[in-house]
Amino acid sequence: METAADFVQHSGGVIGASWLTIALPLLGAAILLLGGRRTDRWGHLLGVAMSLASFVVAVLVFFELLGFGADQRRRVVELYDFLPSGSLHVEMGLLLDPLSISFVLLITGVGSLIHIYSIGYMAHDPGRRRFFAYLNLFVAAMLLLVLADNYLGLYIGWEGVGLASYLLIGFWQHKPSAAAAAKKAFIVNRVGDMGLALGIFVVFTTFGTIAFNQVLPAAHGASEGTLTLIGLALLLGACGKSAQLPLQSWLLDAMEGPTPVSALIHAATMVTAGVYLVVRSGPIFEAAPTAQLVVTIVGVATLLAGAIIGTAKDDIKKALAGSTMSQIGYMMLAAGLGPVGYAFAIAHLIAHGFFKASMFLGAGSVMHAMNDEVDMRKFGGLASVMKITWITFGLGYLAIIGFPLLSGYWTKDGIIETAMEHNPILGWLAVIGAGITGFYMSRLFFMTFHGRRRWDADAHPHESPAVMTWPLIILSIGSVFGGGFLIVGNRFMEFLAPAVGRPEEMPSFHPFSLTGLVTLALVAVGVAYAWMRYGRSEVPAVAPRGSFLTTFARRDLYGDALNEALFMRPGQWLTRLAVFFDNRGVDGLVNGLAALVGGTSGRLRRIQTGYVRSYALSIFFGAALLVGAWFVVGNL
Amino acid sequence: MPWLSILMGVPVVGALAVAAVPKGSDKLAKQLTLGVSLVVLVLTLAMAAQFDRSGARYQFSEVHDWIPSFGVHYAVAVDGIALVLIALAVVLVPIVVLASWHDADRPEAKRSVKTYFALILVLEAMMIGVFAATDVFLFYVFFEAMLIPMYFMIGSYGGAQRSYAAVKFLLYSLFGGLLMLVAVIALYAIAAKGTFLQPELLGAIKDPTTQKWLFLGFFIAFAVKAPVWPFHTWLPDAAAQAPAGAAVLLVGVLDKVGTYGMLRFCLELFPDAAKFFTPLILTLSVIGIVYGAIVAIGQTDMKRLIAYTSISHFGFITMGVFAMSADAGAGATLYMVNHGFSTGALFLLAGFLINRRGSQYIADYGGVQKVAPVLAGTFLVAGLSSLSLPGLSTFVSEFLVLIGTFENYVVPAVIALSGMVLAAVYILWMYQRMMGGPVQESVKALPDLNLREKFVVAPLIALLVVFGFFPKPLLDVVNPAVHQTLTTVHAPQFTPAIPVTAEKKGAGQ
Amino acid sequence: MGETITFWVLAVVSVAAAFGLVFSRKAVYSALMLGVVMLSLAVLYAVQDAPFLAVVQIIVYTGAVMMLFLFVLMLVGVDSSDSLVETIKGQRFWAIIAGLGFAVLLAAGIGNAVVGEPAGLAEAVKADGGNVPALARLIFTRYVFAFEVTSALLITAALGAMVLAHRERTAPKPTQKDLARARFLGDHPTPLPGPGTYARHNAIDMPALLPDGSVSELSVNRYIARYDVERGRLPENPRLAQALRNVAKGPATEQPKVVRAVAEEPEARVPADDRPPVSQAAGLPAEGRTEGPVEEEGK
Amino acid sequence: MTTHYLVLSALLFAIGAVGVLVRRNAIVVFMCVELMLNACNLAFVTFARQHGNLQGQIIAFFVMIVAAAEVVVGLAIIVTIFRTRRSASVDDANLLKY
Repeated sequence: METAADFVQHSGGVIGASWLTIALPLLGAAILLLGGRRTDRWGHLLGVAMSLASFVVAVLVFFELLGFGADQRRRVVELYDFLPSGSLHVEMGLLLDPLSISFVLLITGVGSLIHIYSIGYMAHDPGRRRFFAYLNLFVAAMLLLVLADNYLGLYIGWEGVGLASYLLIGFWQHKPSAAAAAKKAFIVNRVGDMGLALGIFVVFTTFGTIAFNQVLPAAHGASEGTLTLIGLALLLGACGKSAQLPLQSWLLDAMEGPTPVSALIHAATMVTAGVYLVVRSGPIFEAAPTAQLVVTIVGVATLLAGAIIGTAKDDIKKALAGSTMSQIGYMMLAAGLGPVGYAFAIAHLIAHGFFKASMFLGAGSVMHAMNDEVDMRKFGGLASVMKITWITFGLGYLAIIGFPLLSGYWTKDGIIETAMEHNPILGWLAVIGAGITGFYMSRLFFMTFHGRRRWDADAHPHESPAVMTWPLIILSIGSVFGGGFLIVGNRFMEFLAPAVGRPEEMPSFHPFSLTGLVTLALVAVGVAYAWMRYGRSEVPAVAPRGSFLTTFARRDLYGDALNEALFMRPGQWLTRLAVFFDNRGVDGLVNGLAALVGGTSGRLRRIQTGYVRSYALSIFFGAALLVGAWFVVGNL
Repeated sequence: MPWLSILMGVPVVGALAVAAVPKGSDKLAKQLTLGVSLVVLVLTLAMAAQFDRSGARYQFSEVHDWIPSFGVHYAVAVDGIALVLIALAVVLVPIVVLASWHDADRPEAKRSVKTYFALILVLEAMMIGVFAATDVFLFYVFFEAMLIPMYFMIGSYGGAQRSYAAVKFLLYSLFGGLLMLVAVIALYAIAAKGTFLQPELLGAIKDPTTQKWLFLGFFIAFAVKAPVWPFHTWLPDAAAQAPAGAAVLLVGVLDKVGTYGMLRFCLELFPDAAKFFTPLILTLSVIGIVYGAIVAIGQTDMKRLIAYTSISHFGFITMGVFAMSADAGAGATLYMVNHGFSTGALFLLAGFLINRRGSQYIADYGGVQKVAPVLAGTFLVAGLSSLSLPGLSTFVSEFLVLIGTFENYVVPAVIALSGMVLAAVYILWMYQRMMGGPVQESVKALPDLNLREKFVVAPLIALLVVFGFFPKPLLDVVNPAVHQTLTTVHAPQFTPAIPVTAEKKGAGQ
Repeated sequence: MGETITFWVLAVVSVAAAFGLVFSRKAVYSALMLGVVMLSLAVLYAVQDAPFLAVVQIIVYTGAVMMLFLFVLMLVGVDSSDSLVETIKGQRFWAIIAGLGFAVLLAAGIGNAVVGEPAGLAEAVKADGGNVPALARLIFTRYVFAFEVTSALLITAALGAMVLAHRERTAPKPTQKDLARARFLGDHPTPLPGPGTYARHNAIDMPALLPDGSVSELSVNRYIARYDVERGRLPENPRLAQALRNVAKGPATEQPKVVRAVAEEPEARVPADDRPPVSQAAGLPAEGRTEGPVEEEGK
Repeated sequence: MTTHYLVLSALLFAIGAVGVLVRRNAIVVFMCVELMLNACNLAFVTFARQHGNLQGQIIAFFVMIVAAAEVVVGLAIIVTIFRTRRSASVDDANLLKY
């Protein structure tokens, strides 16, 4: 078992300067936000430069880390004394280990590509500078999330990315739908954050510290009940950020943001933070099997729910969002399986980062070409006019459905097989999910790029500029080879082991296992069915009403309706009641008291008749009483 | 050097000077006020720089007899808690002065401009005095005297319903103040020490029943001031009717006297009673947190909304004060300061909006972000600080309060956590309605912040951000004082269930 | 013995007079009753070794103060008698109860107190050789400050009385020209007709006959007419008697407008809003009195 | 004997007080007040003799002076009121109410 001694204090070298990865994009964001319109002309370039610089630092750190022996790869960089309070003493520091550096590379790498892509995508938007500022802010917050060496730092990054996500979803504030979606995303995330905060509280009261390198080695010492509580609380946080059931509803609305945002935040990086949290807190979950079980259940439920939603959406971005939910469900499932699944979870996460970013950017490219149209029923036959987009999107598509030897094949099948060994029910559900994935991704692909052209009259699709296509190409290379590179020969597992623990036996990959074959067959069936319905035959321009199931999927499994019925309506009612109670009840009581006093004195003042003789009478009576009293008292 | 007397004297002299400015030269009065308040700020910083964090608890102490026959002293001194609160007050005053530059001189109002600014300075002196007083009687005098300038600031410079609000504010406060006066006198009489000096009265009341009654006398006064649910209904009225600057001082500083008093007097003078009443007060706090937030969601008037958010935040502060743990105590003190900055910024920005548009109703705005991005952006930052976004200083304090409460009282802390979500709802919904969406016709010509207003908001936001990432300077000052307080109360030391070996991080090297 | 007789006589007289003071309908009677009480008390002072006070009582009280009362009574009008009907509910009942209670309590208390024989003032005044010098010594030595203060009080009172009784002139004093103009603008440029010449009883209470043979009601003073009506001393001629009755009944009949315009109270010209609101209601009967005749003229 | 004087004084005082309460004519009310003052003076004089001390007479003397001043001012007020209201009833001067 790991101990605190495994963590190495580090100060010098590139690792010592790893804080630059966070500071540079933060600086960029600050300059762009405070600089105002003066920075409009070169703002986007600064944003890209900061992101790239961060990436360069990350790569250098990565190589320096590789230079150490496997056991020496957990480096803690102390930054400063953050929160010295009575019993809570938080020192802010960065934890660099294989797990965090994987994330850092993904975030800065994919992030930089998306920055570059955005130069083209946002070229004509008056708020481009602001957009890059927010993107830089996001990168900084996300890096803090994965690099922090304690739960509080993680929490700061966690809410920081939430803020960036809020700002970017609502980037086009003038659209009421965007403003509402941004608010919804933030609030739903806050529900999750509440769980995360609660988890941190329990961690602190249990261990007296919230630093990873002190809590995690000691985790096994706590009672299982406490650990389960921590696990479930952290899971609630993870569900919020990663759009897992039951906090999934914000992700689909979040597609109101500009497409690069959907690619970076709502596909490749931020939404995977939940997986990072579960993997990072591995020792806690490993000692709490109940919490682990719940994680896997949530994962499977979400992967199916996301897939089902994906089948019915005509909005290309929402369909992709459904698939994101689903893929993160796979990662959650893997993360809930313990050390044996962690590597697959992270590998799938990285692979997904590539191919989903590639597809989202591809979708953005399509929208760019089609006057920001998102309805796939108005696409079709784009393959011929947008060759690069078609090919890169196609590669991403093949990767996600698990086409043999592409990224998704390695990572997803790894998850399915591990789950199958762990719990056949979960495994088979995951297989079914893979089959549905095959169907809905094919549907999306065929509806967009193949079949008859169903464009609007004024649509003149064209290939996007190079600044947009190059990132697509690079990302698609990643989506083709990334998975294989990581999984073949257990390369990634060995790399991650020092950070997340080594499973008892390294999983060996069987290319032609029964599960794999069944999965492939199911995917093939899904693809074929999609080809029949959407590739070969006519796609109606207006969505048919469809069965109950279709409606069910189209309405996001009634998630919004449920939220509305369970929380929003009663909430509104409660609010009105509380306002009424405050005005009439509490304040009414006070004002009533005042009115009572006022009324009483209003009556009492009638005694003041204005007749001097009445007053004289009362004076005289008083005098007589006094005399009487004097006698009584005097005689006593 | 009698630092504290100088700190109080400068604004008083300044107020007299401002009042003596000839009629018609309002600008001179304003500049003079700003100058005086900046001098006070500089003096305070100079004093704070000499504060010895590891020294005696009370520093810069001055004790003079005032009414010797009753043992009343002019006694002032500061510990860490008082110091940061005085700093809060003197930082806010120049900002408020700058923000209220044109608030008092609307021509139709026909009110004396210089009087308004003189009142601000008088109030500043009293705010310093109330935090610095170590004599219970002197504290009471400042506590009540503070009402007078604020009464006039609301009553003659406020909105349409100003006299209702001012009278309500005054009556509520007087009600609490009188109970406190009774308790102060009873404390003097029962303790029979012949002095009102707070340090000498510590532990003077032994009898538990007496402690409870006296505690209640003090607590209700502070609860009205703070305000704790259900004594809160004066605040929305007062804050909504007061001019924005006065509202900042009212909610930002004056109300802190309530929570400060709980920490300094209720807890230290009556430790046993405080422990006895803790469950009740925590319940009230939690109700305040949730209730204030829910009612805030339902408001249509932004100043009232901000006032209700403050009720929610004060719930956190009282919870922190009575959670009896070092973290929660430090958090509560920090919360008082940060809330001053955060709500101050919100109120001032709301004031700017109201000055521009002439309405405080949320429904009268829409799409402001498009026409006045800087205004909207700063409003968002202030709002985010109100919902305790990490990276802004309010988060640090809220986190400390919650985690500190969680150490001793799990259930209240968990319920209070829901305040986080509700805070997001009320702030972001307000932001969405006012700043998002299509631009409303009436705000199309809304000007963005001018230079003066940027100077008003910038320091507040800078403070929020700096202390959000680097709260250590404040915490270092506050921690010893909180520790002392808890020692007086005999609060138990927190011990984790499974203490991790106290090795430093990375001990393996 | 002599003192006892004096006391009992004067006690009965003064209590009876006091009751008379309270219960007589006419204020003048009350004033006279008060004079009786004061005189009795003056005698009682004298009996009790206070000759100086007795004299002061007679000179200051009975002489000056009582005269002042009577003077004011004359000013206000002696001819009306007060109604003794109580208007405030329960006032009289409770007043009597309280008075009785007070008297009984006080008397009982004093009656129960054990008092020895009076010490007498002979000792006290012996050194100065008499009551007056002894009082003088005290007043001008020990109580000189109080005495001086009373002088200030008296001056203030005198000033106050003057200020209060002073009538502010709100309009410029009418000049000869104004008077003449007012007179010739009015109904009666000429002097009012004198009383009748065929006097049998009293010349000034006989209405005059105008050259056309009609009776002039303007020729008789109202107070005199009323006096005649009340005493039944009306002339036998029914026309003249009717005229006198009219004069007595109608207030200030036919005072020519010219004359009234000059002689009318200045407050009649005070703008209405300067007066307290309710005084308008209180002033209503007075206005009715002055306006009445104008209406009659119209008829 | 002293007791008799005091009882007489008390009686006169009570009668005066009742008069103040039941009469409406301001001048009569004033007279009743004077009666009460005189009753007090009688008591002072009686006590002066009882104790053999001139100070009782002194105060009675001052009471007379003050009473004279009071009458002067009071009557002036009555005259003023009468002039504007044509009434000397204390009940008519009842504006200062509620």
